[in-house]
Amino acid sequence: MTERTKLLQGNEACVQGAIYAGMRFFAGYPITPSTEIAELSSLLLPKIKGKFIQMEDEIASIAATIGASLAGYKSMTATSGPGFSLKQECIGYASLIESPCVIVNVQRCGPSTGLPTSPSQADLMQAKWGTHGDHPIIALSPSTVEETFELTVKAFNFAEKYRTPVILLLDEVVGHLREKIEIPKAGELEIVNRKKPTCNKDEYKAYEYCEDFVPPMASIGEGYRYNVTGLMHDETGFPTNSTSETGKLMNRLFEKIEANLDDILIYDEYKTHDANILLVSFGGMCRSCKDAIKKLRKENVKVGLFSIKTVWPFPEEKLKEVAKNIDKIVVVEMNKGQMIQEVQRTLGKDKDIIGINKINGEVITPIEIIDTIKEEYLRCLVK
Amino acid sequence: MTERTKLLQGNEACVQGAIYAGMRFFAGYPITPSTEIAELSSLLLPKIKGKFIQMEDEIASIAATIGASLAGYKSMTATSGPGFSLKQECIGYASLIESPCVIVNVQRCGPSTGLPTSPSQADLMQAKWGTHGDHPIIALSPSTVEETFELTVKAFNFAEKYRTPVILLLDEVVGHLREKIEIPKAGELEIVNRKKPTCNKDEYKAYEYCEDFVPPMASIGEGYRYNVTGLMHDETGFPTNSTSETGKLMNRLFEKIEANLDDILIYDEYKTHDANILLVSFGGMCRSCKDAIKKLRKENVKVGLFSIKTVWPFPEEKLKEVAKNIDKIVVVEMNKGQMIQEVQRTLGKDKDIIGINKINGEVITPIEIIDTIKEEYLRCLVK
Amino acid sequence: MPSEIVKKNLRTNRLPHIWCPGCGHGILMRAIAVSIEELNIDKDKVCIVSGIGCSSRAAGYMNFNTIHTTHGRALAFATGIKIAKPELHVIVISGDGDLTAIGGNHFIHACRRNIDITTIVFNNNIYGMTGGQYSPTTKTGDFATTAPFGNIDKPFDICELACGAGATFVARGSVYHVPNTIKYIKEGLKHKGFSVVEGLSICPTYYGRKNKKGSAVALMNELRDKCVNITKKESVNEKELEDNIYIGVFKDTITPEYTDEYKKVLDKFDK
Amino acid sequence: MPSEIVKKNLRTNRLPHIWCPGCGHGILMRAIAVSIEELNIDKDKVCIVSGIGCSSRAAGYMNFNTIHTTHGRALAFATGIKIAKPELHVIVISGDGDLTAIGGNHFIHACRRNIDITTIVFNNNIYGMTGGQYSPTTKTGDFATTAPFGNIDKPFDICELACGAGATFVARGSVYHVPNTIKYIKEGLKHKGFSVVEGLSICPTYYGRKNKKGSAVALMNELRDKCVNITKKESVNEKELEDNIYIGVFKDTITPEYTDEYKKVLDKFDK
Amino acid sequence: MKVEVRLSGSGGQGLILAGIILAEGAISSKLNAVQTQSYGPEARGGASKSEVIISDSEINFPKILKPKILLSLTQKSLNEYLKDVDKSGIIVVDSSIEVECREIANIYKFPIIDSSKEVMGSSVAANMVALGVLSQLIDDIDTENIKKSMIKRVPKGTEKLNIAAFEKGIELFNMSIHANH
Amino acid sequence: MKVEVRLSGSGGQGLILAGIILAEGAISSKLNAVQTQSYGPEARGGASKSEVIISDSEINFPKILKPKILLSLTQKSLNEYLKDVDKSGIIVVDSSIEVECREIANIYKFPIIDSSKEVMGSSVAANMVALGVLSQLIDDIDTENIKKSMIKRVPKGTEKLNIAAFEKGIELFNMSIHANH
Amino acid sequence: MKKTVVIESAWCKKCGICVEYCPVKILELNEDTVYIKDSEKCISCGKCEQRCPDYAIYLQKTE
Amino acid sequence: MKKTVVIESAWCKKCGICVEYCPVKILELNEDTVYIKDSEKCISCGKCEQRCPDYAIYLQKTE
Ligand SMILES: Cc1ncc(C[n+]2csc(CCOP(=O)(O)OP(=O)(O)O)c2C)c(N)n1
Ligand SMILES: Cc1ncc(C[n+]2csc(CCOP(=O)(O)OP(=O)(O)O)c2C)c(N)n1
Ligand code: SF4
Ligand code: SF4
Ligand code: SF4
Ligand code: SF4
Repeated sequence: MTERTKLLQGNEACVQGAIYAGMRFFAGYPITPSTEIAELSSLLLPKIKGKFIQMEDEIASIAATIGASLAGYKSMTATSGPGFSLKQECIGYASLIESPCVIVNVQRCGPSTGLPTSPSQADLMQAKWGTHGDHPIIALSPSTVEETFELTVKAFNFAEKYRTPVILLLDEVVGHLREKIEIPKAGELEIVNRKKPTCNKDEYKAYEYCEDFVPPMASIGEGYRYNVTGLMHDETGFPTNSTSETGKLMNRLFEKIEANLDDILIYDEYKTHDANILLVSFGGMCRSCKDAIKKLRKENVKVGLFSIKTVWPFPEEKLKEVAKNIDKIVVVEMNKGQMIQEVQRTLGKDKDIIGINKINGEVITPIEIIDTIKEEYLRCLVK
Repeated sequence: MTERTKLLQGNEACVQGAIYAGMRFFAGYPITPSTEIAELSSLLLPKIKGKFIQMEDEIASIAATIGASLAGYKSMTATSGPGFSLKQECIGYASLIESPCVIVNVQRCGPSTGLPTSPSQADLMQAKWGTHGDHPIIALSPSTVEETFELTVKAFNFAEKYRTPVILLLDEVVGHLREKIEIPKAGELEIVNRKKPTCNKDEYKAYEYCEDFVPPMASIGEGYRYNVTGLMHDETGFPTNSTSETGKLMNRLFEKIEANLDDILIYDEYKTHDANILLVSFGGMCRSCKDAIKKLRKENVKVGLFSIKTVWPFPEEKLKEVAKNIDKIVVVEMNKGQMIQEVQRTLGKDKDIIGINKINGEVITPIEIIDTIKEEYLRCLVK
Repeated sequence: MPSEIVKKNLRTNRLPHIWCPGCGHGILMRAIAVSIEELNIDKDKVCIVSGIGCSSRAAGYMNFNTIHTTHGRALAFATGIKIAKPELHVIVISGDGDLTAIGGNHFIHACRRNIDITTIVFNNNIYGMTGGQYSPTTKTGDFATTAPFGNIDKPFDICELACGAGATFVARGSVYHVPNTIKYIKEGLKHKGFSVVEGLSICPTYYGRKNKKGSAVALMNELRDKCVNITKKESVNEKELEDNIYIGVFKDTITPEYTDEYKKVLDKFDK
Repeated sequence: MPSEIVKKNLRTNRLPHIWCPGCGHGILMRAIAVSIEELNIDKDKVCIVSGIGCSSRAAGYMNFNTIHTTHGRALAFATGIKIAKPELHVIVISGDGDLTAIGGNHFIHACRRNIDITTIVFNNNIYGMTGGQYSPTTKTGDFATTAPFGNIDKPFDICELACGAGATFVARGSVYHVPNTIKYIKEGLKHKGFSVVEGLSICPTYYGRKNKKGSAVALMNELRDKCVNITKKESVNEKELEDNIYIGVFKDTITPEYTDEYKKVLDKFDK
Repeated sequence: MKVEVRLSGSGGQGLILAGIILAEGAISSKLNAVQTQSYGPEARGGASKSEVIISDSEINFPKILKPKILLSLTQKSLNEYLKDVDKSGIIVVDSSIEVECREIANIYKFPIIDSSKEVMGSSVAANMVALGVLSQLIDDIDTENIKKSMIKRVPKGTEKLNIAAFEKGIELFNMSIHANH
Repeated sequence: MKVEVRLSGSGGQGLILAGIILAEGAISSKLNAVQTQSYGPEARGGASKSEVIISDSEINFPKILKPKILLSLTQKSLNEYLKDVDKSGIIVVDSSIEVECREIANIYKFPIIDSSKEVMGSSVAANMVALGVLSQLIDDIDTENIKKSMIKRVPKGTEKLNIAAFEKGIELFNMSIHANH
Repeated sequence: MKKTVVIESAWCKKCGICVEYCPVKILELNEDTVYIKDSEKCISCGKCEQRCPDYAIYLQKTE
Repeated sequence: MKKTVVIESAWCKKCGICVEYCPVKILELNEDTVYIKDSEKCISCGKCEQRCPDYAIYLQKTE
C-alpha cells in the first residue's frame, strides 16, 4: 500500500477531491447522509488556510457559498434531499449570475423526511428542474469512492471553466461506503481556474457576450467594481427589461454548456461491444449492474452497461450510439423511473425499454437485476 | 349583463373560485405577479369567517396552509417562481402526509429574480420535480379567466378527494388579465369535501391501505388523536424503517392518482377533427394558438389545438389518441422546451415534433406561430 | 406497567423511546405530560407540533393530536393550526437547532405576533439527531464534530432573543430542576399569548462525549451547580455572573393576543 | 451635473433612480455615500450587498462592488463574502421586509455571530416593491393592501430584536434626521463587529396613500415630530412614551469579532 | 368589430382604472373585453400603460401590438407609443402635448387635464375626462354602462364628480366634432 | 477469494471502528475491501452493524445479504442477524451469549468482553479483542497491517492497550483451536 | 395512602440518574437495570421518577 | 470659498421636500422642477441637499 492508497468513505473522498481541486471555502448545515462532508471540511480547511462555516440553514449555506465564490474562492456546500429542496432558489441565482460553485446532494430516501439513512436516487430530475425558470445545469454522479474524488475535481473544473453551479449528485450508497482509493498526486489531475479579466478596469463587462460564451470573472476587491443581480441583466451586469438583452443573456447561458458537451459529458461503457441487452444506470446502482453483468455473462447472456456520470446534460448522442444495435434497454435506478424518461425520449419507441426501480429505501440487488432480465428477455436470448 | 357576469382578473378569479370551492384559509407572502391573490383573500375571507394571514416568508406560508388543512380547513397559498422554489420542501411533506391544499404559482420569467413582471411558463417541470424524492402530483393550468375559476374549484376538489396537494399553475398572462367571466351559481359546480372517518376513535388509521387508496381524514380536535409525520410511516401514521411498509405507502400514494386519471385529466380539443398539424399548448399560450389557428384556417391550413389543462399527470393516452392521424406536432410554450419533452416521450420518433419557444419575457404571438408553421410545413401542406 | 402519568399521556405502545441512555429529552417530555395533566386540559384539544431532531421526536410519543413536521418549521405549521382553530391548545416542542437555527425566523415572528402557542424548547446545546454538530446555543469554546478546534460562534440566549422579538411569557428551566420546569410549563400553558419555556436538556452521547464532560449524571450535576434563579441575579458578583446560567421567569406580560385580534376583525362582519 | 458626493460614490449613468417621488430611500443612500466618503474608505474594498425590494435596489446605484442577491438572503451572502475576504468592508442594505420578514433568520444569526458587517435597513414599514402589503414593522392598526381592516400584527422593534440577538452596535436614525443618521452609519462602519443602523424611511406611494398620511413632506414631518433621542427617554412621561419613536445609539459594546476569531484558528496551523 | 385601445400616461393618473371601467362598460354592453396593464417599478413614477381590447367575438391573444386608439396624457408616453399606431389609427392627447406626426390623420387634442381641474379642482379626474372622449370613439358601448361601472369602481363620495368629469369628456369631443364639421 | 463479515452489537461497542480497521488492514494487504454500517438513531442505543467485504478482485455490490462471518457482541444483535447466516457460515460471539442454532457448524464462543476487562480494565476494547479473533478467520490479511491501521485510528494514548486487546483475541482463537484439535 | 417505588426494568437504560439523586441512596445498577437495595428506606420523594428519562422508575399508590 | 445651490432639473421629481425644509424659504416648485426664487438669500445650510431623495439639488463650491 502506497502512501496514497487509502480507505475512504465516499463523503470523505468528496472533501479530499474538493481540496485537491482547490476548494478553500465550505458553508453547510448538517443533514444525514451528507454530514461527514461538513465535518471533514471543518477539520481540514483551517489547516490549509481555508474557510469553513456552519450556517443557520441550507439557504444561508448556499448563499454564503456563492458569496465566497464572488470573492474569488472555490467554494462548496453539501446537503441531502430536504436541504437540496431549500437551496433551489439560490441555485437558480448562481446559474443566472454565473457564480462557480459546487453543490453536493447526497441523496436519501424521500419525499420529505422520508427515510433519512436509506439510499435513493430520486433527486435526479430535481437536479435539473428543481429551481424555477429555465436554466442550464451540470450534474455529475459517481459510483465509486475513487470516482467521487475524480468527479468532485471535475465538478470544480466545470464550475470554474463555465462559470456555473455544478451539482454533485451522490447517493447514500456511495457517500457512506468506505473503499480503496488511490489519491492522485498533485498535478496528476488537471485543475482549472476561472478566467480573470485582463482589460482595463473601467472597460470590464462581467457579462460580456464573448466568443466562448464565458466572460472573465473578477473577484470582489480586485478593483473591478461591477454589479451582480439576479434580475435579467445586460452585459455590464445592470438590470434590464429589454427582451432582446434577456434573450441574449439566456442564450449565452445555454450556449456555454451546449458548445462544450464534448468536454462535459462523462460516461463509461462496460462490456457493451457485443451486448444485446444494455443496462443504463448511474451512481451507486452501477455497482449492482456490474455484478449482475458478471454473473449473467457467465451464463452467456450478453449484457452490457452504459454508466452515466454526467447525468445533466443527459448524454443523448452517446446513448444513441451505444444503443444503436441493441434493442433491449434496461434502466436501473433507485427511484420510480426518472432517467428512464430521458432514455425513452432519446431512443424513441423502436426500442424495448424497461425500468428496474425501487423506492422503498432498499438498494436494487444484482439478483433482482438478473431475475428481471431473465424474466423479461431470457426466453428469446439464451439458446 | 347578469349579476354574475363580471370583469375579473385571473388572479381575482382564482380567489373567487377558491372561495366558491370552500376555501376558508389562506396564508401567503406577497410576490409579483401573484400578490393580488393574497390581497383579495385578505379582503374577502374575513367577511365569510375565513382566515387570512400574511406569514413571514413562503415556507411559513405553505406550512401554515398545511397546518390549517390538518385542522380541517380547505386552504390555499399563492406565490410565484422564487417563492415556489422555497415551498418545495413542504410540498413534498404535504404529499407524503396527504394533506389536501392548493398551491398557486403565477409563473413569471426566471430563473432567479429574472423579470418579475414578465410572463413565462418555465415552472412546468418544477411543478412535478421541484421537491426531492418521488411523489405524485396534480397540476392544473388555465388559459382564461373563466377557466381559472373553474380549475381552482377543480384543484380544491382534487385536493380533497385525493388527499393531496394540488398545484395551480397560472401564468402572468392569465393571472394579470381582466376579462369577462360568468360566475357559476351556488350548486352549479360540483364541490367535493374530504372523506371523514366513521370508525371508532381508537380504531382509526389515518394512513390505511384502503380500497380506493384514499384513507378518511380526521381533523385535529375531533377526538381522533393520530400522528402525522414526514418520515415514512405505517398505516397508523407512526414512523417506520420497514421497507415493506414504505413500499406499500409509496405505492398507495401513486395508485390514488393513477387509478383516477379519468377524473383528473382535463384537456380540450379545438378544431382537431380534420387537422393535419396539431398544436399542443397549455395556459396562456393556448390563446395565441387559437388566434393563429383561426387565421391559418382562413388560409385553408388545417391546424388544431390540443390544450392541456391537467398538465400533471401528463395526459399521455389522450395525446396519443388525438395525434393518431397527425404527423406534424407543434408544442407552443413560453419556456425553453419543457412540455415538448413529454410530448416526445409520449409520441416517440415517428412524429415530426417541433417547439415554438420563447424565454425572453415576451409572449409568443399568433403571428410567430403562423410564421413558424408556414416556414416549417407549409410547402408540403397548402396547395 | 408504566406509571399513571405515562399511561394517561404517552403512547405506551411506542415506548421505550429512541433516545439514548441518559438523554434529558425524556425528562422534559414527562414534565410536559405532568403539566397538561395537572391543568386538566381536554386531550382532544391538545395539539403538539414538532420539527425534526431528537427532541422533535417527542411528539410521536405523546397521546394527543401530534404533528411531526419539517425541520425548523413547527411554529409555522402551528400558527396555521392555531389560527384555523383557536380553541386548540397548541404546543410546539422543538430543539435548539430546530427552533433557533433553521427555525429562527418562525420563532421570532411567532414571538412578535403574540399568538397563543406554548413553545417548549429542549435545549441540549448541540444537534443530536445528526450526530453532534454545534448549534446556535453551543457555548464559545465548546467542541463539536464541526468545531474540532473549539466553537468560535457566540451562543444565543434563547430567552433574551424571545424577549427582544416580543414574546410575552418567557421562562427557563432544566432537566435537573424538574419541579420548576413543570411550574414554568404550566404557567406558559395558562398564559394567553406566545409563551416560550426553555428546558435545558443534556445530550450525553454527543455533547457530553465531545466535550469530555462524562456521563449524564455529570451533565446533570453541571446544571445543578451552574443554574441560579433569575431572582437572585442582583445579588451575585461579577465573576460568578459569567459562569451562571439563569433559570426562572424572565418575562410575563399581557398584550393583545393574535387570534383574539383576528376574532375582532371577524366580529365586524357579524350581523 | 451631479454633486461631488454623488459623482464620486454613485453610478451617475444609472440615475435618476427608479424610486418614486419623495421616497425616503434616496436620502438614506446618500447618507451611506457621505459616510463612506467621510471615512475615506478605499472604494475597491467596499462591497455592498442587498436583497430584493425597492430599498435593495440601492446597491446597483452605488459605485462599489455591488451584489443584488435574493430576497432576504443578503446577510447570508455577505457572511460568505466577509469570511472569505475579511479585509473587505461589507455593507448590507436591506428593507424592513427583506431583513426582518423573509430574512429574519439570517439577521439574528449575523447579530449572534458578531461578524464585522454593517447592516443598514431602510425601514418604511411596508413592502414597497410588491405594492404596499404590511411588513413586520407595520404598526398595529395601520392599513395595507393585505390589511384592509387594519393590521393586527404587533411590529418588531428592529433595534430591540438586534440587541436580543446579540448585535454589538445598534442605532436608529431617520430620513428627517440626516446628520444623526450619517453619524450612526459612520460609527457602524467603524465598529468592529456586527452593526445595525436602522434608517426610518418613508414610502409616500404605498404606506402614505393607504394610511391617508398625505405627501412625502407630511411623512417627513411625522418623523420630525415623533422621533425623540433615546438619551431623553428617561425624562418623558408615560403617555408620550407610547407615541414616541426613539432614535440614537441603543448599544455599543465590543466582544470578539467572528473573522478575528476564525483567524485565531487559522493561526494555530501557522508554522 | 374589434377595437384595441391603449391608455398611457404616468403612474398615478388613474389610467388603469379608466381601462378597467372601459372594459367593464363594454362587457355590460354585451361585448367581450380584455384589459391588461404594465406592472413593476416603471409603472409607478414613469410611464404607465393600460390596454383594452373590445370585440363582439372571442378575444384570445390579449396583448396589443398595434393599437387602434392611443390615449396619451403625458408627452413621454406619447413619444414612447406613437410609433406603434398605424396610419388609420386615432390619437387622443391632452392639449399640453405636442404631436409631431404627419401620417396619422386622426389626432384629437383636448384640454383633458384642464377640464379635470375645472370640474374637480385638480387633475385627478383627467382619466375620467379622457374616458368620456374615448367613449365617443368606440361604437357599441353604451355610455350608461360605463357610468355604472364608474360608480362601482371609484372611491365612495367621488362618484358624482367623476361622472361630471366623464360627461365633460363627452362634451369636449362633441363640441370639437361640431366645430370641425 | 471473497469474505463477507458482519460485526454486530450495540451502539458504543466500537464495531464500526473495528470494521474500518479490518477493511483498512485488508487494503494494506493488497486486497480490496468495502465497509458499510448502520446509521440513524437506531445505531446509537440499539443494535449496531458494521459490514466488511474483503476480496482479491473488484467489489461492486457493497451490501451483505448473507454474511460468511457474523460477530455478535450482544444477544439482541445475534438474534436479529442469525437468520441471515447460512449453514457454511461462521459465528463468533461473546461467551455471555446463548446460541440456539444447530444448523451452523462453526460457532465460536470466546470471553471477548471479559478479556477486554482483563486487558483494559473495562469492556471498551471488546471490539479489538473480537478483531483479533476475526483476523484469524480471514486468510490473506496480514495482522501487522491491522495493527498499523489500529494505531492510526484509535485515540492517542490508547494504542498499546488496544494492540494488547487485539493480541488477546488472537490468543483466544489459537488456544481454542489447539484445544479443539 | 402510601407510595412505593416501582421499576419497569424493560425500559431502564441504566443511565444512573435515579441512583445519583436518590436522597436516601437506596438505588443501584446491575448489568441490566436499576434495582432497589432497600425499599423500606424509601421516603417517596419522587426524585427518581421526576428525572428518569425513560419512565422506568416511579412511585405507585398503594393503599 | 462660497457654496451656491445648484439644481439638476432632470432629476427632480417634485416631491417638495427641499421646499418644505429650506429655512429661508427660497425654493419653489413649478410644473417640471424645483427652482430658486431668490438665490441671494441662500444661507448654504445644505438642508435641501441632505434630504433631496433624488440628488437634484445641492451646494457647489464656488471660489
Ligand atoms: C431541511 C433539513 N435540514 C437538516 C436536517 C437535518 N437535521 C435533522 S435534526 C437536525 C438538528 C437537530 O438539532 P436540535 O433541534 O437541537 O435537536 P436534538 O436532536 O439536539 O434534540 C438537523 C440538522 C433536516 N432533517 N432537514
Ligand atoms: C422569495 C421571494 N419572495 C417574495 C418576493 C417579492 N418581494 C420582492 S421585494 C418584497 C418586499 C420588499 O419589502 P422591503 O424589504 O421592506 O423593501 P421596500 O420595497 O419596502 O423598500 C417582496 C415581498 C421575492 N422577490 N422573492
Ligand atoms: S443524540 Fe443526544 S439528544 Fe439525541 S437521543 Fe441521544 S442523548 Fe438525546
Ligand atoms: S414604492 Fe415606496 S419604497 Fe418603493 S420606491 Fe416608491 S415610495 Fe419608495
Ligand atoms: S433514571 Fe431511569 S433509566 Fe436511568 S437508571 Fe434510573 S430507572 Fe434506569
Ligand atoms: S427634494 Fe429633490 S426631488 Fe424633491 S422637489 Fe426638491 S429637488 Fe426636487
